Amino acid sequence: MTEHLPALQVIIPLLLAPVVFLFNHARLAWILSVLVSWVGLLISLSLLFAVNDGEVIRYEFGGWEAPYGIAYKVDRLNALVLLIVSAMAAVIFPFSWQAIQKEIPPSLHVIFYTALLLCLSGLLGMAITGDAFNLFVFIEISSLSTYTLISLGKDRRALTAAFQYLIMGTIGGTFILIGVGLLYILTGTLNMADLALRIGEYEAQESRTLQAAFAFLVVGIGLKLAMFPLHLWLPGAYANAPSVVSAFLAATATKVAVYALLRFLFTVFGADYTYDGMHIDYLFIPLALISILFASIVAIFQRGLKRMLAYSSVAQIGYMLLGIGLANESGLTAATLHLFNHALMKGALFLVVAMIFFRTGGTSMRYITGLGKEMPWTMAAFVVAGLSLIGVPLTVGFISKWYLILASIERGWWPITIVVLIGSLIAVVYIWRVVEAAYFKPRPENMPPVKEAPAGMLILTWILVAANIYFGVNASFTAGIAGAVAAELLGGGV
Amino acid sequence: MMFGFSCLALLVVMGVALVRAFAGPSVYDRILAVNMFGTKTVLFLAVFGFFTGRPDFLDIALVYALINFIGVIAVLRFVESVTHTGTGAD
Amino acid sequence: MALIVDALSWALLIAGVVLGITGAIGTIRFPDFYTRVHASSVTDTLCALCIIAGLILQAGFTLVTVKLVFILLFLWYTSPVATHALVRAAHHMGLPPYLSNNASADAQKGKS
Amino acid sequence: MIESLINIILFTMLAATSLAVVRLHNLFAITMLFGVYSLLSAVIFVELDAVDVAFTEAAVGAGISTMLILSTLVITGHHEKNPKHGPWLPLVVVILTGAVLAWGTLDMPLFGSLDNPIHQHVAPRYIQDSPEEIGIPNMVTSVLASYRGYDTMGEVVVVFAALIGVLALIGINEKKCAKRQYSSDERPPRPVLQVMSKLLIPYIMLFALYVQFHGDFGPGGGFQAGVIFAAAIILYTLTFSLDDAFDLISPRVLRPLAAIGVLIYGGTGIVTMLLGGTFLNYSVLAGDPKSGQHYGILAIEFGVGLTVATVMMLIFYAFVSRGEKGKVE
Amino acid sequence: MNIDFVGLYNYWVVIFLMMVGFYTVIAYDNLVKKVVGLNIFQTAVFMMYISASKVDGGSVPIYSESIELYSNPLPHVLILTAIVVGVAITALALALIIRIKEAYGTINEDDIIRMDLEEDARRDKL
Repeated sequence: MTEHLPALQVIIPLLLAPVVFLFNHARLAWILSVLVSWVGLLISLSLLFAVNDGEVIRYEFGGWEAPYGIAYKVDRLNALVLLIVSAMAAVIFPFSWQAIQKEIPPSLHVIFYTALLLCLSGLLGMAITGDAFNLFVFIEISSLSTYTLISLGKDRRALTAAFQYLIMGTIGGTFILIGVGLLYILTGTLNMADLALRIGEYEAQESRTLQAAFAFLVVGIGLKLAMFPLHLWLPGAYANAPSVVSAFLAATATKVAVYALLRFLFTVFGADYTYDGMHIDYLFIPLALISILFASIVAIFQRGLKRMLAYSSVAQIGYMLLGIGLANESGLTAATLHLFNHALMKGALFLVVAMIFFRTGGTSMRYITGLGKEMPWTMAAFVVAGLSLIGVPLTVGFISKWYLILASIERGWWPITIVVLIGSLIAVVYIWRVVEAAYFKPRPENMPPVKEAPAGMLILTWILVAANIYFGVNASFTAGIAGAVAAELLGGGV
Repeated sequence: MMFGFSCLALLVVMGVALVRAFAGPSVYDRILAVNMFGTKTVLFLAVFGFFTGRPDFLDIALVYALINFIGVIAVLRFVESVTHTGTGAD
Repeated sequence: MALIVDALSWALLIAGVVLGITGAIGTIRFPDFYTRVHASSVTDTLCALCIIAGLILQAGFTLVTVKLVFILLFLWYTSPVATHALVRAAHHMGLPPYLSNNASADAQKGKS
Repeated sequence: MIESLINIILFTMLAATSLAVVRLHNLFAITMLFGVYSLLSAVIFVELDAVDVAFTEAAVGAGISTMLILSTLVITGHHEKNPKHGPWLPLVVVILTGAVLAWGTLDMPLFGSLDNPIHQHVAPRYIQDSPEEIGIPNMVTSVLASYRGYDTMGEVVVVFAALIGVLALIGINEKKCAKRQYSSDERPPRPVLQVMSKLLIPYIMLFALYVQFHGDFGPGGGFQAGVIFAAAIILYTLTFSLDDAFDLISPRVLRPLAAIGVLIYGGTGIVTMLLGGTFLNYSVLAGDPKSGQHYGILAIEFGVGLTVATVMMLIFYAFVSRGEKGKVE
Repeated sequence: MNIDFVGLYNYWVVIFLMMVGFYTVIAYDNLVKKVVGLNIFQTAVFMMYISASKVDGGSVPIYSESIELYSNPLPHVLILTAIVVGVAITALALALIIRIKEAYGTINEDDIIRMDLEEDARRDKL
């Protein structure tokens, strides 16, 4: 059965979704989802260990060899992203049961889990596939279920946020379709490895069609990953979705989109064309710097905790783009590493938000005031994860920023270092606002008393918080993989 | 050759129907034009199959006829129900 | 023989197309909805008959002929019903017919 | 020559229709013209040899999408306000996008030439070998169901995901009306329509079955058959009433069937896995790979047809019941 | 008239349709009209794929003994999938619009944004 692992990784959640829908029993749906997420984690771990020495696992669907059929190809980058998604699912799915009790009407619980499983399989499918059109199909599976999940939010704004995301996401998806179509028209193939081989000739003659394809793919994926001027859907979507959904999406969805970008830029087009032919660095670095500064400043002025974290996500995506834009091995290492690290910290922070919502019924500053005494463990988790977001040493946030600073010095553009530091300082400001409210202000009198969050939820959140520290202290495993991935991407290895 | 010219002539009819559909003025005029457009499309497809020399795909023309019919009925039903609820047509 | 069949089917096709164009001109030129219905629907049936008969002559006795007959039957079955439902709805909703020059002016004012 | 002329006329009509859609303000008229737009693009697909695509576009774009937009308009009203803000920013964005595309087409391989890479790589294998390897004449079905069967499974899951979304958002109100609508006073009965649709519907269903099983030899297949089958029920709902349709096929029956369709598709893949092939490798289903392919395609097409038919019906039910009966309680 | 002109004409109309659809999506406030625009946009992309699949003198890719040259079947398969994705998105978008209408009483984007801002202002006063 081991040779089927790549297929099973996606197919198990994909087929469990209709099963859950068929049984139509909420508790059972939750139990099955949790089991599937743990099985998924095991599969992705074994895949990662199998490819860690640079080997590549292939899987051909329908038994048709690669350019004729659809093939999966797992290398280190795939395996890392698969691990991020399935690890987050393995933590958030168990967490979800209690969290949705207060946010989603009971009649929709089964549908919630069906959509969640579809979303998970869509993201996994995006992360593993080696076929450009198959990527589009899985983007749409994950997007459709994401729109559904966001619209389940309590406030009516969840509906408009979902609609806005639907429009922008569909435009993004269609742009990707145009890009893939142009590539296909040029080369006659859809398999990414085959594309990479056959594209070289057009790169040499500076084909304008290829340039257009490149532009459409970058903008299309940029919409999906909330690249700075295209990020407008993200704050509304994250702020109004049910808390668990925000946590899951913030930790996984944009990461997978960044992965898709890396895959197209480096595997399909190749590092030489991306940097020397299309000068993507001159686009990404300014955008990244603006988004780091702008989104961080906007985050300070947000009333709600979720909205603040959403804007911080836009800024964090800026760090990843900056890593890609710096065009050297340390930069790409930083970007890849930050995929993993950002998932850890944002996952933890949004889970804390979910617990606050579970106990207090709101997440704006009013509800947080004075919570430090009432929910000590919850707020402690927030502080630690917040420190990681800022980039304090001994947390994962520090590791990614360290590589980013190394990269900008290597490139010789040291002023970028200052922007990164300023970004961290602004992060201190918005995290401090929450800490100040929670610890240094008394609980308002008109607020009902609250209890500490349930132990189960706390334990799961603290697993993520602990991971923030563990991988911050002992970064050799993650940095090792990220470094190898970066070398592979720059080397043009397929 | 004669199939080609029949195709072109039917295209002209379709175009004229399209003009009526753009112009209106009442919603019923549009429905009429759309219906006419649909039936002429069915005929066009039938002739076009012979024009290209592969007339075995007339199933498509049948589907068009079906969809066109259901479409007209649906539009009428919904015009009716909207007018009944007092929002008023066109 | 083949020549006669060809000529006949050509004649039928031309007749069908001419009827179609007549109907099209009617839908453009006629003054109000009910007269336009007349123009488009009356020619519809015969136009379809001529064209499909012309095609059947070309196809001979094959599966294609069966399908063509089905298409014709379907069109004949649905087209009048659709027209009927359309006119009925229009009449029911109070779309005024074109009566005389003065009345039509009023009717046009009332609608559009 | 005539072919080029037909091509140009059709494309021009399409462009004109799209402009009319944008410029009109009555949403009913827009929806009807959108139906025309879909029908026209389907004609263009036929003209460009894509009969399967034309089949689908006609059934889905002109049929289902238009129907859904109409039933939305019943709830939301159909007059559009004039936009207040200036059109300049959107115009700039759009022109920029168009310019990039136009730039891209300048180096595009020319239309229709057999020397294009698109016709030289990968596709020749499908054209030359698929009648041998899969054993069915319709190459589109071969590629759809076997070579790229995994994509098609994704497509079925997308349909299923849409159902999940619609059920989560608006649900299906199964409450019966006290009085059947067509018998009430202010809504006159529709005798002509009802009699003719009663006669017609069995034949439409028969046609759906034909499309389902003839998909190996001609245009068609599970997806198109599913939509046509759903169209029969939609016709019934339109000429009779929603309650009658619920009596005919209840949403309670349809809901599990939608999931079962997906599972049939996935289950076929699992079976091939257990028999020692990779996922969806139908060749292992029988001793002879060719008949194995045949069984596999039959099974998955059935799954596709089942899911699509039930999902389309359920989505239609959801929209119409929301309009006629209000919120789910 | 040569075939090159026809080929470019196809692509130009496709680009035009894309621009029309895209413009409708981003410039109009009515949500239903946005969805219609989205469909126009997507259909234009389908047209691009199918135009590319056509071979001059080729025929429908259904095997027949008398025919040598076929058009490319692969884009047809891709677009079948894309059409299905399109209708799925349309259905979901329309369901969202119905809910928005029920929650806000309007489907005009401007009005919705205004109502949200007013609500924010009210909450600030609290």
